[in-house]
Amino acid sequence: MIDPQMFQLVCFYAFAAVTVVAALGVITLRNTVHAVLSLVLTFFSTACIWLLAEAEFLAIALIVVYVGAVMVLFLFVVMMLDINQERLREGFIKFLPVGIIVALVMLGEMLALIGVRAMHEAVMGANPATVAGMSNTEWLGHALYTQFLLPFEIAALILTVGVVAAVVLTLRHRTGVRHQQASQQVRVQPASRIRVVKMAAEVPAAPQPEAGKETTP
Amino acid sequence: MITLAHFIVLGAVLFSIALASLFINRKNVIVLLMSIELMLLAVNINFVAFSRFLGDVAGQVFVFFILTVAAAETAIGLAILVLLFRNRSTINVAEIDSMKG
Amino acid sequence: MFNHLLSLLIWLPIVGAIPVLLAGSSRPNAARWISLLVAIATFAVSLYLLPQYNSADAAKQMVEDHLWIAGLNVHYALAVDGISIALILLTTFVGILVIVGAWEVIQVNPHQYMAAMLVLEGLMIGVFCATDALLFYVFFEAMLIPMFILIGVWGGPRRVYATLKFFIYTFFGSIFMLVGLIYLYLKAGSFDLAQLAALPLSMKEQTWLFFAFLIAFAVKVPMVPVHTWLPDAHVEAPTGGSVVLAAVMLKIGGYGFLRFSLPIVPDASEAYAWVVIGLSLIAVVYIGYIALVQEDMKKLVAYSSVAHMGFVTLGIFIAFMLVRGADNLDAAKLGMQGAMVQMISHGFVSGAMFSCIGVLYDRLHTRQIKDYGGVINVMPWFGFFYVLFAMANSGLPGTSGFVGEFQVILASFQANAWIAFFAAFTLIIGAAYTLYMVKRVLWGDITNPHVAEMKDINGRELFVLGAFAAAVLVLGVWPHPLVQLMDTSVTQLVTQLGNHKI
Amino acid sequence: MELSTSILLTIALAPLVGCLLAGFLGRIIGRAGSHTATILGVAIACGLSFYVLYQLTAGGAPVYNQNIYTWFEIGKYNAHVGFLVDRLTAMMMVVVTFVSLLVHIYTIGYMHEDPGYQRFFSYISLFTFSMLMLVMSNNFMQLFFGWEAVGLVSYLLIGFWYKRPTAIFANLKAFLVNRVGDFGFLLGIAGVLYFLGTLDYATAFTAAPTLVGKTLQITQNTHWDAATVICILLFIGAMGKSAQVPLHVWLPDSMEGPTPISALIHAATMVTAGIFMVARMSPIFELSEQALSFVMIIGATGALFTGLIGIVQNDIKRVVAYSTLSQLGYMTVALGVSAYSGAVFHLMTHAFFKALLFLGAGSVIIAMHHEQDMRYMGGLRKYMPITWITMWIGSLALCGVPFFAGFYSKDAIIEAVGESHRWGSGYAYFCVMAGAFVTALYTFRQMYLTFHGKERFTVVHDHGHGHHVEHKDDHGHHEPGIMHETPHETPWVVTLPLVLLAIPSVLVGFFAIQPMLFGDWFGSAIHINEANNVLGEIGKEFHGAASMALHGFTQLPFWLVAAAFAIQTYIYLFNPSVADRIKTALKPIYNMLNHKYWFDAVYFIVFARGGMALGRALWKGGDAAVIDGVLVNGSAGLVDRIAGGVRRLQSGYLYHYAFAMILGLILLLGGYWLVEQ
Repeated sequence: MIDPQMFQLVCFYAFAAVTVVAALGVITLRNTVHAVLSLVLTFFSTACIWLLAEAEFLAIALIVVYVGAVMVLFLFVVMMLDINQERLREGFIKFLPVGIIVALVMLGEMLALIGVRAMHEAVMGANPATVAGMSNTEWLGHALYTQFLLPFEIAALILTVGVVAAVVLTLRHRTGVRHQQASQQVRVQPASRIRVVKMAAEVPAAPQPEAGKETTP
Repeated sequence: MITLAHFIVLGAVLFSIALASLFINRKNVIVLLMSIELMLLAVNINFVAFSRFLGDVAGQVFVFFILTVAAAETAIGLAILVLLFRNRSTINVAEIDSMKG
Repeated sequence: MFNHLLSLLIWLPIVGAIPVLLAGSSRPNAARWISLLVAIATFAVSLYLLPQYNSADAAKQMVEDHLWIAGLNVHYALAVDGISIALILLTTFVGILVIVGAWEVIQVNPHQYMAAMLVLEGLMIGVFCATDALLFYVFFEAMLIPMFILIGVWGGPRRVYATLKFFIYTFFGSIFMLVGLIYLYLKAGSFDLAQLAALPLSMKEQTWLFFAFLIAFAVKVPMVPVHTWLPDAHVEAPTGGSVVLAAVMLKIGGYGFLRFSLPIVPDASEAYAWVVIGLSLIAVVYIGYIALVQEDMKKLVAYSSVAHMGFVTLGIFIAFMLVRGADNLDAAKLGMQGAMVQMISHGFVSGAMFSCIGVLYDRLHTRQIKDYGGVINVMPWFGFFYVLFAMANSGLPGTSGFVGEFQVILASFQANAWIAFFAAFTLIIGAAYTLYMVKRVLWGDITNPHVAEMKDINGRELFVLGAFAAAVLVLGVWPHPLVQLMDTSVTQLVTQLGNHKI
Repeated sequence: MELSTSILLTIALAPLVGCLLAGFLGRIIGRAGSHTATILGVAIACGLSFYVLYQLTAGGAPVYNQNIYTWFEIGKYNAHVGFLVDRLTAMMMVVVTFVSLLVHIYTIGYMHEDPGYQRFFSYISLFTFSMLMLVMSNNFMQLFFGWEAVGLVSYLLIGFWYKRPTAIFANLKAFLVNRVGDFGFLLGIAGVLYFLGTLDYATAFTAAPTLVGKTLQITQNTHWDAATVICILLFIGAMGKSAQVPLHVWLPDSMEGPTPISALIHAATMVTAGIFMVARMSPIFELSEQALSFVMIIGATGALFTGLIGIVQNDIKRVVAYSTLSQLGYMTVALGVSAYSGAVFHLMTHAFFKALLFLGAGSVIIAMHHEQDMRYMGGLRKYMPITWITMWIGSLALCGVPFFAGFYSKDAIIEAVGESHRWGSGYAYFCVMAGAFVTALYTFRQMYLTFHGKERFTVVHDHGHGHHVEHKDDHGHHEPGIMHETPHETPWVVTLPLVLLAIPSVLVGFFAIQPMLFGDWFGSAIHINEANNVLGEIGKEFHGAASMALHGFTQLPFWLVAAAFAIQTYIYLFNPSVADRIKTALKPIYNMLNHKYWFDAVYFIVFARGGMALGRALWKGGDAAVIDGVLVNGSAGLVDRIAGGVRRLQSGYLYHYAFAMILGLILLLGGYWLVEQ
């Protein structure tokens, strides 16, 4: 029999490996479309890891919201823009060592500071949601709608603002495009359509005797 | 047996990869944006892990908010990117230096 | 008695500036007349103040006190003594003359110019009335803004440099004062000047505070070596700006010494009086020589202002040597009175000199001495005033310029003959630079054909110069009333100097 | 009977009123109105001055000493405006107003062509007012007021013809040199206040004996005698105003002004203010032997050496100007030997005959159409007899020929110097004695060159009268030696003052010497220590004015004058070429005299040029380079440079900022980690 805990560990390592490789792909792939797709893979595998941590709602949300909406948006943009890939990759090799060194230093520092060794002792305990007698979604929802209601609403507002901002930013006013303006059509008055002019009847003009004088400007 | 350290290390590695990306992909705004996504993801992993191990719901709530804000940010970021491309016909960061002092 | 007289005096011109602004550039004459009325009304109020003031009483009078910022125990506290009253009268007097002086001269946005002048006037009066250190500081700093605008908008070609220099210079100085005030507040828990004066301070504290105050007020006075903003500011400022700057604003530096350095840090002031006295003497001699070679009339008068203000600081700080060194209270009073009279007199004389230069500038649009010559041939009446003010500037007896210098020199001889020796140099050098300018501008034959076309002063200019001339002569022939007005206040101040704080 | 305050006020203010009327309303009241107003004012002052003198002398009025109003009062220090009128003052008032009145009248003739007619009257009336304030003052402050005010008027009058570059140079110079004197004077006043605690004459003089033994600390170990310091400082003021060496340089140049003021201000009255002041301060000066020695030596030097310059001058007014310098030297010597009344006596006689000489010179100048160079004169005697005779009277008085006024005063001074035992009196005696000879030399030279000998001008009766009119305003710009019409005697307004001045020039010495010098006429006004009383010594041998004059014929000074007369008569009447031969033979000395001992040149280079150079150096070096360059703009520049450096960090590239953030993060974490360790 496979020890369930062992199985979890194997799964974790597998997903983690995929996550890391996919992340590396994100930053190294030459074609941006491939990079985006690689990012999608990263998100997928991360979602799986979250499932291992029994955060089901977030895992699903990550896939639905992120992969389903945000990443598609990325793809749209990448495909829409005609980007010179080569120019963008200038300095890739040149800065690779720096990038690696900085990344490693950062990694070392972070791990050292967090004190990873001590955390080896922290074993995953019982799922707090289960302990509370709820599903993960319920547990989270409970917190969101009670304790974190105001931030939640603000988050909604932020999203709305984000949407509006995105629209406004990309909105293009084209000149010379004719639109039908219904309200104006409705409010139209006869006077603005036709003007009746009164004028004297035309008489043949007498020849101008002094016309020659006005030639000089 | 999965320990907290596993998650933390994974988060740290992801974060470092994203960090490295800032250097090697310094001219490609799209990849930079994706790197930021990666960083946020790394942070989120930590949040989820801590939430799980500490039994505190706040961590997951935070992830929720981060996802929200990140989504909004991406939307706006991409909008700016489109605008930028439309005006300058490039997204090369090396050519965008109007903040130069 | 109506006990908000001082508030009225401060806020009348400031509030009066609003209708002037509202008159707008489309109705410049309305703006001019309104501002003139406001200025006259302010002067009238200040004259009304005079009989209300009991010059026999040493205490501060017409006290107004309201809590302003409760958290910091800042009060909107106003009061006057003889010294303040004299300076307020000077301010309101000059206030009318600058408005009249700018009448047709300022053609671009006259309403804004007049409004700035009125606001400036109100703020300066505020400085002289405030008895709360923070309120003083607020007025002291706020004053810079209208001046900044006056020079920056209606100034000469290098006005941007001049305004920046002026602003940063003076601001630099007052920051130190603010730090000092904050320290004092933390010690005393109040910004009330009387309480600060009574606060015991160690010598070390006093020394730091003394230099903080010194920097603030030395820049304002200005003393050597922080005087270089003045010539630039004057050269670029419009005539009215120069007049107010020289006539009133510089006095605030001297006034600050009287209100802050002397009562709050007397022991440090005594210990470092030699610094101030030395700088004052340098101002008299060194600046005198510099003034001698100026090619620009305004610069010349600006430098001469520095030299004359040297007498103010000398008169104030010589008092320490006399009270504590020689135990001669009366001589200290003589010096202090000399400093005060010199302040008032310099207000008239420098204001008049700058007005005269303005008259010339309006006609020829140059301030270079070499462009003039033989002006007396075409402008005899102007010549009369110019010579009169030049003589006052070089300290001729019978004009106000003499009185203060005379008293200060007499007092400094009581302290040390050498101080008097160097101070008296002004007699030679002051006459040299002033009359050398008069020689080149006024006398001689006309060499510049444009000078030949200049018209003599008109009625408006006659009024301005005549008013200044009257003030200069009256003060010169009969300084007694002014001296008496300030007598008890000066006596009290001098007596206070004797009290050690450590 | 007491002197009335209102009379004294009227004396002082009447000329001021005249001045204001002529000055401000000159256009309205016109020329005649202006001169009437001012002359009336001065005439009132003059008449009342005589009345005051009469009251003090014969009427038995006590000395008047009252304050009119308080100028300032600070604790124990106070200054008032007030009058002290004793006989000394009254005498000065009479001299001032009398000469002033005559000059006013004379001016009608002298200035009648000048466009600045009203202005001129206004100025000289203002001068009279200032001078009266000076002499009538009862305190040091008001003395200083008058002192400076006469300086102002002198400044205005020297520069009266403001179009002339030389005139406006001279007036600036005069004012500044005077200011150098005033510098000392003011310090002297400050010293009086310091040591005596008052500015009031009477109080100060009463307290003066307390000065003995007091010292003024100069440096750590140097202490100077208080009385000496005060006296020398005060005397420096007198040196400026009374044109004593080395502050004499302004006086000859002041001849750029119109002649009436040369007579009034720069000969008869203002320049004697210093003499008057020292005489007035006699209670203080008597306390210091050193100061008096100083006074005496300065005066003696001036008496001889400035006289020598007069011998080589060609400008008729300059000769008189140098003679004034020399005579002022005599007065100063007299002060220096404590013969104060001798000095004042000479001051009075000198005022009359020197005014006469100047006005006479002016009369000649009018006749010569503003030609002042004596080389183009000669033989004027037959054209202008009144001027000629009166000038001779003045000259004889100046030379000190017995029976003339100058004789009594000058001889008294010479004898007093001979009598004195003060340090340096031998030198002074030599100077005054030689000075008498020199005086005669230049005086007779001037008279011969002007009135006698051949005419050295030619009269050209061209018909270009219009041309002449054109030049009216440009005084003194003729072709030398060419006259357009025959010189003739000047009008009565000019000659009347000459005659009126000639009378006292002859008589005043004879009648006044007894009371003024040897009687106790001045009373308490002049104070002399018994030990110094040289005049008292001489007085013992005095047996009346007539016998003194007769005795004078046997004395050395007279024979010196006679010798000079003989020499000049020979040279200028019989053998004019001798003068040139002497000039060539004594080339170096002639050069030295012609350049006035190079005082002007040295002063100009050292003080004027030097002052300007110093000013420029301080301005460019101190203000512009150090304060503005290094401190003000330097600190601004430093901020600018730092900001410029930091600015380069702001590349505008996103990844640079990101890199900076990461670097910062790494450093922070690293630092934190290190701390943790």
